[in-house]
Amino acid sequence: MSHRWGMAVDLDRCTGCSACVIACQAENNVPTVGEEAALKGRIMHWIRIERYYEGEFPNVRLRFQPVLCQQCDSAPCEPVCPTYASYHTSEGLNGQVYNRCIGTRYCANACPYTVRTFNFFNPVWHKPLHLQLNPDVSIRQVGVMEKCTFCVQRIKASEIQAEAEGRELREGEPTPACVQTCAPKALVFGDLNDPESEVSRLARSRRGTKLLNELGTQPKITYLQRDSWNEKDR
Amino acid sequence: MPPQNRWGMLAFVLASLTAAILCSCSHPRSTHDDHALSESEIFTLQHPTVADAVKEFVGWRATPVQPIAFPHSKHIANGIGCMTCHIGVDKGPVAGIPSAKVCMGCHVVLASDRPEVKKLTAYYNSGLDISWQRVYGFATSAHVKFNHSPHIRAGVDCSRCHGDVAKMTVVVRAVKIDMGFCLRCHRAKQVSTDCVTCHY
Amino acid sequence: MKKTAEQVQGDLLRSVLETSWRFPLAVAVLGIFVAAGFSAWIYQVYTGIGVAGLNRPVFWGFYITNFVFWIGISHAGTLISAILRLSNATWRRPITRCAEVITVFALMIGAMFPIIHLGRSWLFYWLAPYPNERGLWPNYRSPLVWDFFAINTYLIGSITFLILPIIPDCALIRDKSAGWRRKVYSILSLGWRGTQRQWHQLETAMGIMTIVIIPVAVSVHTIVSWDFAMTPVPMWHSTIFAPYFVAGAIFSGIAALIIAMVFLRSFLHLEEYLNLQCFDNLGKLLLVMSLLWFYFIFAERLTTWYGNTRSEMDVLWLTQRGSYRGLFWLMVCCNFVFPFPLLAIKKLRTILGTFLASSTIVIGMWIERYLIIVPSLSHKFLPYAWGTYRPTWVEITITVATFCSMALLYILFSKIVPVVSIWELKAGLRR
Amino acid sequence: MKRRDVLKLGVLTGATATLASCEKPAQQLIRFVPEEDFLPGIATWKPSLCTVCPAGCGMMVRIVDGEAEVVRNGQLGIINMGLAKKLEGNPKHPVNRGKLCARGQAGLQITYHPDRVRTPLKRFGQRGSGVFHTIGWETALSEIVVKLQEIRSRGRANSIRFLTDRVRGRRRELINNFLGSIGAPPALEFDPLDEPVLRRANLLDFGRPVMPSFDFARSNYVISFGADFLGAWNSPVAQSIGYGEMRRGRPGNRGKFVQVEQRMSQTGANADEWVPSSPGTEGLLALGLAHSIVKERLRPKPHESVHNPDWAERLTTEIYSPTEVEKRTGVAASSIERLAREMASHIPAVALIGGAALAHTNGLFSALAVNLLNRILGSVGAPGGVFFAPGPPITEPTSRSHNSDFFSQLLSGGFEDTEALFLYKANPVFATPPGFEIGEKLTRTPFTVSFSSFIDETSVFADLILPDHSPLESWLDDVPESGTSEAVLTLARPVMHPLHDTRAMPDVVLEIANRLGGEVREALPQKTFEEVLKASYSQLARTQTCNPTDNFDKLWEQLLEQGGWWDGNCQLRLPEASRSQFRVPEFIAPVFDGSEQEFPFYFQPYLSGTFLDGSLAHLPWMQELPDALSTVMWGSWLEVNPKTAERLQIQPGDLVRVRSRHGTLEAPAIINPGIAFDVAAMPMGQGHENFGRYASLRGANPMKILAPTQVREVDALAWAATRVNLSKVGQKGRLALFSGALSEQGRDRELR
Repeated sequence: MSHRWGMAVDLDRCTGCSACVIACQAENNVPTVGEEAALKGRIMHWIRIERYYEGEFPNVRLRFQPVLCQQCDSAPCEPVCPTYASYHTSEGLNGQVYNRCIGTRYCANACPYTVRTFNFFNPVWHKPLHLQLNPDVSIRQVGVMEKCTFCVQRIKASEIQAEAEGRELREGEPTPACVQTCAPKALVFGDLNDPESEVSRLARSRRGTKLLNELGTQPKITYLQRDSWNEKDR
Repeated sequence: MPPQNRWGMLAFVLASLTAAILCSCSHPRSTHDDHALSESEIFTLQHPTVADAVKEFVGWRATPVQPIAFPHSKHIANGIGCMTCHIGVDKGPVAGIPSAKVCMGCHVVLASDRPEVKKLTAYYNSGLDISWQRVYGFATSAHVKFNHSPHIRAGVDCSRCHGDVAKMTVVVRAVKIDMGFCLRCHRAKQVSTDCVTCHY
Repeated sequence: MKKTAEQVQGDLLRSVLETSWRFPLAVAVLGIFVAAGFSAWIYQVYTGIGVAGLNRPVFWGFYITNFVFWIGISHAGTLISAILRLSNATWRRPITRCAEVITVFALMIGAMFPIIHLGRSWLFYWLAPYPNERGLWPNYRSPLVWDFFAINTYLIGSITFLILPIIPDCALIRDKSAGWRRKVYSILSLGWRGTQRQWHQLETAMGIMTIVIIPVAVSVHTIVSWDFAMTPVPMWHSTIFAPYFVAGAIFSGIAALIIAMVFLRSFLHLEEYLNLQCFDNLGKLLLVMSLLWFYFIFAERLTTWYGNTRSEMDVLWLTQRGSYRGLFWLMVCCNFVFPFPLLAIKKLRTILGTFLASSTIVIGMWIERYLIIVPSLSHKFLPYAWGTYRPTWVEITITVATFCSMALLYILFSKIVPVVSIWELKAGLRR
Repeated sequence: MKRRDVLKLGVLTGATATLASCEKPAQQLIRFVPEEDFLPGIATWKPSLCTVCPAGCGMMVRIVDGEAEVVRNGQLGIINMGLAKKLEGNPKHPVNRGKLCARGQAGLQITYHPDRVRTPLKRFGQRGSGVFHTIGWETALSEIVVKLQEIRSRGRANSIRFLTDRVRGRRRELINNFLGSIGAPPALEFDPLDEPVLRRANLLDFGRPVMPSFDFARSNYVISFGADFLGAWNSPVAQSIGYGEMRRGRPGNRGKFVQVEQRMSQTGANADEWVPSSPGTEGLLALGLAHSIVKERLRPKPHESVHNPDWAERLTTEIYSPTEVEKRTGVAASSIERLAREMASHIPAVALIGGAALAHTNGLFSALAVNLLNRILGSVGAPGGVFFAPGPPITEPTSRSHNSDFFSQLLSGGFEDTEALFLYKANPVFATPPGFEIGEKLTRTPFTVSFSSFIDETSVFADLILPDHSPLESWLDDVPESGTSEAVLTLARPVMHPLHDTRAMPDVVLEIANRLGGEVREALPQKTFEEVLKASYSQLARTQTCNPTDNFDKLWEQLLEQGGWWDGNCQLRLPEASRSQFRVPEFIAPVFDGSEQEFPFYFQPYLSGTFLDGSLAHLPWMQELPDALSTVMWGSWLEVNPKTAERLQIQPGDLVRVRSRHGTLEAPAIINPGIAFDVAAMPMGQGHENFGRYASLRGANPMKILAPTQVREVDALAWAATRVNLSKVGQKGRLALFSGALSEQGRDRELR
């Protein structure tokens, strides 16, 4: 049966620890750009933890909100690409084909979540830092757009594994790097086509919302809103 | 210094300036705060020279010259299968290139008097490995991930992509492997031609 | 007193047949600027698009601004001259050609910018459909691909539109000159003999082109506007954009034409031909467009403000009273407040008056394009990801260079072909 | 000009490896025969353990073969070797159960850091000038041996000192055995991440100088006094796992979490209720809560649980009544009573304290007060409460000495007579106030040997640097102190071959012992650390408590396979909380350095979530990771309340001069709505003088303006007890912000 990969982000569990950011950076060969580029706003992280303050001292509240590619079903980034570099894969992901990308950056404009990052220069690693690069993920060149892929290399790897063992994929495989490392289990990944999977269950939660739902992009990521504590909870 | 301070620059000053930079741009630009780093100290995908960039653009690749004239034909004729030396090819993405250790497994006794084998022994005794040159493989700009094992499980014969190695002494690039080549087969066998199958 | 056909001929051919010291000087100076821009671009290709000020979230900046601006300018000629031809306005005769020239060159320059702006410029040809065994084609759903076709059609169209009426004049020069020049122009004149049949063919051809070119011209800037309107970006995603852009294009086009005419008449001594009447009429046209432009921006802003969607209001206020307010109000002054009296009051609608008005309008329209692109991108939906944009010397150099290249091309053209259509003027005299 | 020095230094350290490679591009380099067998391109996962913080998490390391430029017997060449590609948590490990924090994962870059010391170095020129030249291991070792023999011959062996950061398990045992055998005092420990005050309190209260563990997963109510337990405090991964369960693990039962602090930490940001109390009054607030619980009889027989008569009679006195407490803490009496009622009615409820709350002069009182609150809530050793991780069933490594000893030495001037000093990882020059003058002490030390892998502020003073293997290249073992209810021994073999010409510290110590001969060699007969580990782990097989086995080699392989030893059934019960009698200190208002008039702001440095105490500032991943709250990258900053900023006319990004009685520093300002009006906060970890290319001369170091104040009755630095004043410098600072807006309405525009 075909898969439809999705994710659930439980904002009540997320502590803003940023472990997912580094996990992603390590897994996907996301380069560090240095202070100069950081000042220009050119850092490359595929997932970011948005933080919003609410209220004034002493009644301050703060919200963390991990934002990564929402893998929309009706993605604004896809139709605008003149070369099909960003396109809809057979498993419903928003694919990004680096070698087909000519760098119009149109997709990044169209993306309302601003989750696409662009290689303004060729990435650089001071040797021997390059030895940490993951051989399963290509290193992107200058002028190429990139973004979260739901760790498609892991998806492919486990599909090949399953094919070799002549079986279907099990629940819990594959797991993107960010989900794998999330200590409070704020991130949950799985197959939305399987109604029994945990992610499908969470996607049906009463706390479930979509980011910028009003735009009708139909994201495959569900955000479970934070609850407030009340006496009754026992 | 913030860019707007440069706004005043007259265009022809810039012309000479840019020209100067062009000439001096011999090593890739570091996106990190600038340390004087020589090429050997940083890893980047930028082509060392413009010429290299052009070569890759038009898809021209030099024919490799091997340190030892390894005769595939002879070994295959002696009934040694590909996977004896190229281990891992049926289990993982890459076909291993055997180290001198593996070669010496046989050649410590076999044909140890042949000149090429003498070379091999010399390497091994000095604790060195043979730096074989790549014959196949993709340009980095192809951003493609090829995995051997599913193809072998699908019963694709090695020669389909690597030519009839049994007839080659020193292996040459017999098949031009480009995306068209891959797709013809994928279409014929009706397997996935989704971009993300290979490009990620 | 009215000039004879011979005198007219002499005046208009002078620029082609005689060369003053001003010509090489101008070419040299402009050439240097263009060279600077070109080397800046080479530097960008070599080092990476990062040498521009672009960043996340502002992925489009000066380059696309220039693209829209120049495509806009290109509406000066073809459209205007086509409309005037259709309406058989006699005063159009001296100005049609210099207008059409602007179109062709502005288009060429404008079409360069999407390529300059690419992260990997060397792969621009992937926009074009060509058969390949990978079975890959451009994505026809992408407005950028529509652009590719629209602009090319328009370019071919306007070149034909420009060339056709040039043929008789080339023939004329051929007959008037000797030596190498005669050879060259006998080729350029495509064997024009001035037979009745040829004149008839020319007239019909022009007739057809005049009609064909108008919808093409309109479509081009409509599609350019769709580059923005098709994406869900605050203040971009609006149905008003297509007519708004077309109007703006004609607006800036006429302004550019007036500026060009002023220079021509002074440098090439065409005072009698590009006379006050032309400027006065164009001035009236410009006035209409200025009012139209103001109407559009008012409509756009009012609708947004009334609709009061958060994301759009962020951008609205950012431009009107936020960090872009300076530019915004300058634009309003340049496009409306300042030119309006100059063009509305008969006394002020002199050559100088229209010239001043046009200059501010050209500046104002450039700013308008900048303000359409940058603020919206810097303030998209998620405030956490907001950013700013500041151009670098590379972008600025290239921008300056394109203005110079426009002038350069124009000068060179006026050296090869009389910028005022001689035979059409003669035809006018004959009446 | 300073930066140039650093560069020079960088070049020198990298000398052997890079200089050779400068001439010839990679493909022309010679190739070495691989040292290991592997299936090419196929990833394997090997267990290891994380050493970047005291939590002691277990890791799985992803190994894939690759081509590395390495130095083998003096030659530079290429070798095909297994390379660590990614660090993840060890799913079986009881502490972190497959999870790993950002810092732990970034630890990968320590191994591959371009500025790692790649070969032994000898000081060259001025001490502390940071100029070294490379020498061979042989010369280095013999030099040390000669020096040690000379010192011992003069009978001054007791003046040999060994300074480490937190090092546990067999490595500490080995070091101390070595020191013992040569007649030197046991190793001193300096670890800025440690909480000596809390240890002292737990020693008094429970008879164990140990960091506590928490069973959040089953608590209904958590109140934390300044402890950043979801960020960088104690065992963050274990605590985060528990927190997630506390929130959403039990359908229909969402626990409440209250945070008490003056500056909203990453942990505080997640609180349901955020209570700012005035600095140094956390203990008072805890007692206020205890008082109401006892007074209003909210818990059955609360007096039973109060073991200490001092407490018993004092609790009921009026000075701890909510109204009184309100006066000092600034927390409304009504909300104190409400909180007391809530937590008493939502048992299991647990209280914890850490961070700045303990770093005031009255820190010990606060710690004891929170312990008392826990007793009254009945959460000591109970499900959903606080408990102590059981020790492993093999001989505890010789009892740890903690920061305290180091500080007492510093304070008593005992450090002066040092003849030879060994440094392992500890970086006190960076992480202590200038008042301690450690730099000067090091310059005066006749002979200093450092095992550091990087040239940092402390090892720059060394005469010899003998670079240690990176953790991934070494044999390691560790005894997690908290975060687990099981007895745990983490054990790891090297997951990859060394890249550079380095040697593992324990092996070097053994080598030295061997060369010293005599009783030293007898004390440490083993040749390698692996043998040492095997020897002491052999006890496991014999331990009676948990399934003993006669086949140790089999067990050993299992341990290495699994990444250590732990056993759920083999829980060592927590000894019944000892009713130790000690004089409970009265509440005394915290003392701050500097007058309120001249220095109107409380200065609160805090452990950075990315750099910790600064020991991770050299990792590019960490430098570029936006701080969770300020979202700053590649720099440091000062946090002030919007109102305060308005009053001082400070715009975001303005450079601000921070002056205390002990120094000044400059940092760009960040507007933080979650900070008290009279508090100025700053992250630790930046402002390194020497720490590789990414960290050096970047940002400012708050420790450098702190007063060398001591916590009462504990030998520990009260690092939150300094007052400062703020003034505008009149220019913008460099501030790479990631966030574009403070609030979701986006009204407060930020710098970007």
